[in-house]
Amino acid sequence: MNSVITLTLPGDIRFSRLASQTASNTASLFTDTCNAGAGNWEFSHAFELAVSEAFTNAVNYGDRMQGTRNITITFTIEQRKLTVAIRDANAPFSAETPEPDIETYPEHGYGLMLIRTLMDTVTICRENGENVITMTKQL
Amino acid sequence: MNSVITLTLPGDIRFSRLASQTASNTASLFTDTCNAGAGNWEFSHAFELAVSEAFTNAVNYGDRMQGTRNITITFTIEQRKLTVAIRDANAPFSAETPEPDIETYPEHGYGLMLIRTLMDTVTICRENGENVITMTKQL
Amino acid sequence: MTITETLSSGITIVELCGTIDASTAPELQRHQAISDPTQTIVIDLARLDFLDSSGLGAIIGAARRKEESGANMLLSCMNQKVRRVFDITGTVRLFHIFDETAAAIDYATTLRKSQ
Amino acid sequence: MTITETLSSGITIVELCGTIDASTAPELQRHQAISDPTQTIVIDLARLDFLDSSGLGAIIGAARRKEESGANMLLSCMNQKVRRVFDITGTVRLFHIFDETAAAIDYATTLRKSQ
Ligand SMILES: Nc1ncnc2c1ncn2[C@@H]1O[C@H](COP(=O)(O)OP(=O)(O)O)[C@@H](O)[C@H]1O
Ligand SMILES: Nc1ncnc2c1ncn2[C@@H]1O[C@H](COP(=O)(O)OP(=O)(O)O)[C@@H](O)[C@H]1O
Repeated sequence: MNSVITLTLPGDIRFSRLASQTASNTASLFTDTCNAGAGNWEFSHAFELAVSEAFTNAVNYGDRMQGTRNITITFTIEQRKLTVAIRDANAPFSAETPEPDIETYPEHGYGLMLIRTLMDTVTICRENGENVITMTKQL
Repeated sequence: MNSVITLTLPGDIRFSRLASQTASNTASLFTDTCNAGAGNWEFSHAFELAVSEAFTNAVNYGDRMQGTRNITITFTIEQRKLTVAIRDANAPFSAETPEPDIETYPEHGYGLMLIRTLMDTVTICRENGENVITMTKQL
Repeated sequence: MTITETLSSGITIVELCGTIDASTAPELQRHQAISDPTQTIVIDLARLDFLDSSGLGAIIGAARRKEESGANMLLSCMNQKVRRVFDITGTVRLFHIFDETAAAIDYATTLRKSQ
Repeated sequence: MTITETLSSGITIVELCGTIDASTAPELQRHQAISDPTQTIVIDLARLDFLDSSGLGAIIGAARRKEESGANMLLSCMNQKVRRVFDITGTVRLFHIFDETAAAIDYATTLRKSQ
């Protein structure tokens, strides 16, 4: 049976680390349960980093005029697969962002690039007036 | 303005450490924000331990026949006060439990004793058919 | 939680690492050297990050059964967080607690000789 | 995050400890030795537990401004988690990265002499 864990945080950047720590802890719990030996740090760190990026985007591209809206992070533990979905009430956005040109020392634009590299699947969709970025990784 | 953080976990003892880690991380975030210097480990550890105890009770005294019900942990951050409330769908219980007699090497009965010592206020009440244990601690 | 066993001067040292709470206490209770009531052991807690009352209960139960059969469980190297659980519950007085594992081993050796 | 500054052979070493993400990157950007475009520094990452792209962006921005005014930012002692962020983004090739802080200091001293 799948287990679902939900963390709801204020849309405030102060909570970014709580989001990424919880992602890391959930992933570690998942790999422990699966008895996956060494190399676990890579799996946990993938979730730690991907959730840090997605949460930061959810906060940064939110409409500050609207006050702080909540951001919801949902983890779903299946047999050999961990899924995380991050929901925000921001304006819709396109995932077709160009990769940064490294030679110009760009300071931004690495978030989705990291997420796509770290995760097995990444989907961005619109659900009930919210952006939902769903990421999965198989053990 | 108060910040509210909610963590919903399956009522399964496998998730006890995720509950207590999140409590510890939330308390650390709170003390960092308040710029409280040394001695912070005691504040964070109080929440880590109290939430571990309350979550474990919520799971252990749940009706396993009913399948796994969710346990909800809500943190509320105020100016100088952190509150955590843990909700379960268990049968009502009385908080008037006797303290264990140490000389007999008892293996149980330390949970509420620890919670009461660590926290400033502890209230146990019944709300919408759920047990709610609410604990607060001032910085 | 991980449990590591080593032998020093004929005394078994059980090192507990990580977390002991309700999710891991059963594993502790199943560990041979911990559950054997006749075996005196030193539990090295230096790398134990977190203990709650379920973990404490498991340790106390094993200690009681050892005491009842004339064996001992000695504790060493508690960090502040772990110590606090023993202090608040008053169970600190049920144990011989050592700052250094070496001192606990010495004490265990003396106990064995006097038996 | 905590930032500690030390001086060794006339080179400023900035040690970053903890987490650099969007909640702490602004603090990094405000740090004097990091933001001063004319100062060559070594950043010791041994105790940095976690870096994300907001932290990476802050480091890259400061490095670019140093490069533009002829100064340098050298990086040392990255752990595997931190290194992975530089690797995946390809930004690893924008930096001189050293396994040991001492080697980074030597290199910084050589750079200064050759200027
Ligand atoms: N949750 C979100 N809400 C709105 N826009 C987003 C969101 N996530 C990403 N975006 C858009 O996608 C772009 C690329 O994001 P990212 O790769 O993380 O780089 P960066 O945020 O550094 O620009 C952002 O600049 C933003 O326009
Ligand atoms: N969430 C809960 N749901 C139902 N009963 C509870 C709950 N929390 C505590 N109790 C009751 O209170 C008693 C004392 O709890 P505690 O001090 O934690 O000791 P222990 O759980 O080790 O017996 C428990 O034995 C149980 O009967």
